[in-house]
Amino acid sequence: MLDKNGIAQRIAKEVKDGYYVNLGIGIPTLVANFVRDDIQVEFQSENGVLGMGPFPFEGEEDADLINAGKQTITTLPGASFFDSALSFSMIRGQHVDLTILGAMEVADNGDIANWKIPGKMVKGMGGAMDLVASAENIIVAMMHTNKAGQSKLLKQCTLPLTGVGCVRKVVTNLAVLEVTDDGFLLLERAPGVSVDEIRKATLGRLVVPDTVPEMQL
Amino acid sequence: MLDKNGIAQRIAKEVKDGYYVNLGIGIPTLVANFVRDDIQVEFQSENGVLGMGPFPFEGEEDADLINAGKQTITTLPGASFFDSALSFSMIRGQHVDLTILGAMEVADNGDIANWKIPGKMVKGMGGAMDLVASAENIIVAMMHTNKAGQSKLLKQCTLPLTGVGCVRKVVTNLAVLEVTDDGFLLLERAPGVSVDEIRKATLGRLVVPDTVPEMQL
Amino acid sequence: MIHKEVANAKEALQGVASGMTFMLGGFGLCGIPENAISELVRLGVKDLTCISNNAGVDDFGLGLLLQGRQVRKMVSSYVGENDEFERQMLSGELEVELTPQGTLAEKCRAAQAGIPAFYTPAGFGTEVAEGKETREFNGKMYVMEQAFRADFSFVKAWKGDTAGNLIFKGTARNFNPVMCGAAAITVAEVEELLPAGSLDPNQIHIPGIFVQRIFEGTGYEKRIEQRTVRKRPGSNG
Amino acid sequence: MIHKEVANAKEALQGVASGMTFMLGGFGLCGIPENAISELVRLGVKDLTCISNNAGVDDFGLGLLLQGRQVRKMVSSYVGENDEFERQMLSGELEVELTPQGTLAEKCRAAQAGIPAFYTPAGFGTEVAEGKETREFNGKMYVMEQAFRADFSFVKAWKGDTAGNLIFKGTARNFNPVMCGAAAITVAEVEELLPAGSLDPNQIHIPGIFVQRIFEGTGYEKRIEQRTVRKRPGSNG
Repeated sequence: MLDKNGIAQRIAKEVKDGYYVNLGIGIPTLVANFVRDDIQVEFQSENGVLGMGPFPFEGEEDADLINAGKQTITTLPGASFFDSALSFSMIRGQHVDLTILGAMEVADNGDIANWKIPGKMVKGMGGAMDLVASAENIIVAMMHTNKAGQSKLLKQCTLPLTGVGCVRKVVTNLAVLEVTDDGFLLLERAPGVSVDEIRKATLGRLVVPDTVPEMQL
Repeated sequence: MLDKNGIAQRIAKEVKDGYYVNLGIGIPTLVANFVRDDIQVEFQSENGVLGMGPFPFEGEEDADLINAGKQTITTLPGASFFDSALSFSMIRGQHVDLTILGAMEVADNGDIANWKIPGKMVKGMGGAMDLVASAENIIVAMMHTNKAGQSKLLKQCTLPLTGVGCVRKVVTNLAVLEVTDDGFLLLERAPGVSVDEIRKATLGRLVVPDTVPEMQL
Repeated sequence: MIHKEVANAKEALQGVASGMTFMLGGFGLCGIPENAISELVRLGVKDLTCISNNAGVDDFGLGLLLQGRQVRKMVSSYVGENDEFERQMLSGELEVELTPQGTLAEKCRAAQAGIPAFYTPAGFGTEVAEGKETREFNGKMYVMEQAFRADFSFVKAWKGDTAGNLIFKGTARNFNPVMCGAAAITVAEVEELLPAGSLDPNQIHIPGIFVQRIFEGTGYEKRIEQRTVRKRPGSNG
Repeated sequence: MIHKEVANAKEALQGVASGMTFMLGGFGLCGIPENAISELVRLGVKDLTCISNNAGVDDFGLGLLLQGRQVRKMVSSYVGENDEFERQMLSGELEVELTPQGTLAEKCRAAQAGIPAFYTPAGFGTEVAEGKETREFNGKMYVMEQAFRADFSFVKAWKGDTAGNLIFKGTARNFNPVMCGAAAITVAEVEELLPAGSLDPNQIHIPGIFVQRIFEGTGYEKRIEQRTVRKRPGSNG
């Protein structure tokens, strides 16, 4: 079974040479730490920066330089700043190659819910609805089950949707799954996790091939 | 009766302090020469410059600095350059206060035709359709009649339209006219021109007040 | 050159009244019009509709207007980090219209550009699309969204000139440029106001035609919400 | 940093084929992609659809493609100053779709921005609106226009870096920025190509994400169409 860093590490393998990548808050942010340094990748943050670098050294924080999580950041050579309209031109216009974000629920048809729990305080969708509606390549990073132990991979989302039929891949603490017409196709098991455990933790349709390799991290 | 410079001079009086102005090709271009220098005005050219100045001194022409008529220009302090989308944001978004352009025909309901003569080579509308459809304050600068002596102020345009119901004022070699619900309201006569001459040269509905003052240039 | 300079926030906010709709630039606390917000607090105008990506924190940014119960409605994409906001929203005092961030930006840009409506894929199939027209283009579904209409835009830039031209810095740019010219009156506050002609015409982010009033702000706090740092290599700890 | 530099126009135009749709930046002869046009002439690709505000003059710019009868259709706002163009158009060899200039720019920008369609007042009540949907918003009539789709965009910038970031100069900016990222592949040629990190991130007009290939052009002619000057005060004549 993976921890959050393990999920991030596995997802980092999906980041290919030449990709522009948008990372959501939470586990997705950790992905940047695991991307191979022999490939060329640029990170976009929807508040208006391309070419994000690591956090600044202490004392070098700049209030005018943050990411979408409102964290202070730095930029790398080749970076650029732009306004919110051009930022979402990048996203809506499918110029960003890969979007990695968290979710509360994913349905086996690719629907995603990650912004609202009825009855609880709703903070808003931020850029998530634009991201999921636009990106051609969306990977969800999340725990396979919620804190109550209930599956987050469902036949149908129970929470208000963020986007419909848009998720392509899900990487959880238990498995890597691809969204297909027949439901979640089980591609890989986390180290030490059995197909049966995954089956039990998945409420949506699950397609299990004859052999399901263990993840290589 | 006015010549082209006279028309430009009369129109220059319509340019008020604080106006952003877009000048079309031909007579409108001449207007810049007559604007009072004690008021603040900026000229916009739709190819992407605000704050146009006079033509450059010989030898100082810059191929990267032209107006919409493809003429070499200069800029004044406070000028800015921008792309074609932002340029038409200024126009379509009604940030330009006054548009002055030429016409082949104007109808007494404010319709304008100035881009196409069927059977002749059609060069295109350029930015004229955006300008007339968007501007709240459009003044047409033209001769009252065409080369064949026929009125260009009509009940209805005979040529393909550039815009509908958009012209507010017309300044010709003979008169200043305002477009009203009742047709062309005769505001001023050119020096030495009688109401009768204007009546004869106008095919559209003409409203003649009791007194029609002579233009003050 | 058309002169846009006014003396201060007080002069810049002439005409502001209760019941109006405002756009306010900024993302989180980054690039917010601090001086305009302070003046709105001082004026005590009420019943406001505020279009702003976020709603500030309890004791800074738009949170200051919320504390004085000056806001009737917020149009935002994300409104966390604010207890007073949550209290007013849950009690029904405050109306909240949540809009996807890209749609929010584009609705401002549409107002600036004289585009009354456009289609976006964001929110299709979700409650954001409820009551809105949807439509297929090239096999994909889209939602029709309309341009915002507002009385004032309050934006913050880094440098400006007396002709109203603006240059932004870093990610403090965010929503500020798209709100310029998107309301009837745009008020820009800048950290440094220069004479017209001081800025390179190639490098102006927003031409002065989109700005009605400009002033040099004072006392910028520029608060950081999430101070994240790394250790210097070789440093202690 | 994602490396976008290619050696020259030949390499930059890999994949270009007859029957394709291209966007070409420039207004008149100002800011046109001279190197890309020369390479298109050399390649001899035919049956092209060219989206470009103008069509060059007889012996320069897009006029060179027209001379070789490489163009099947032009989408432009203004096509004067070109005898060969006129001949081909009147003889029916060349199809011409005239589009208002602001609509042309916005249709490019819509493609760049993933907006499939938008409404504009331009052309309402004229033949430009024929066959198009029209609609009222807030008491005014608008025409629905759709985003362009193109295979390649060819743009020209002043400075660029190896990450594909672009800076334009003067009015040579025009349509170039809005065509970046508006086609499947965007090819940028620049007068000066610099290492990534050389340009101020605040001052980049088009981020490299919108550009797939970039190269330093050669032999720019930058022809002036209408050389208009004034006499120096005190000079002879």
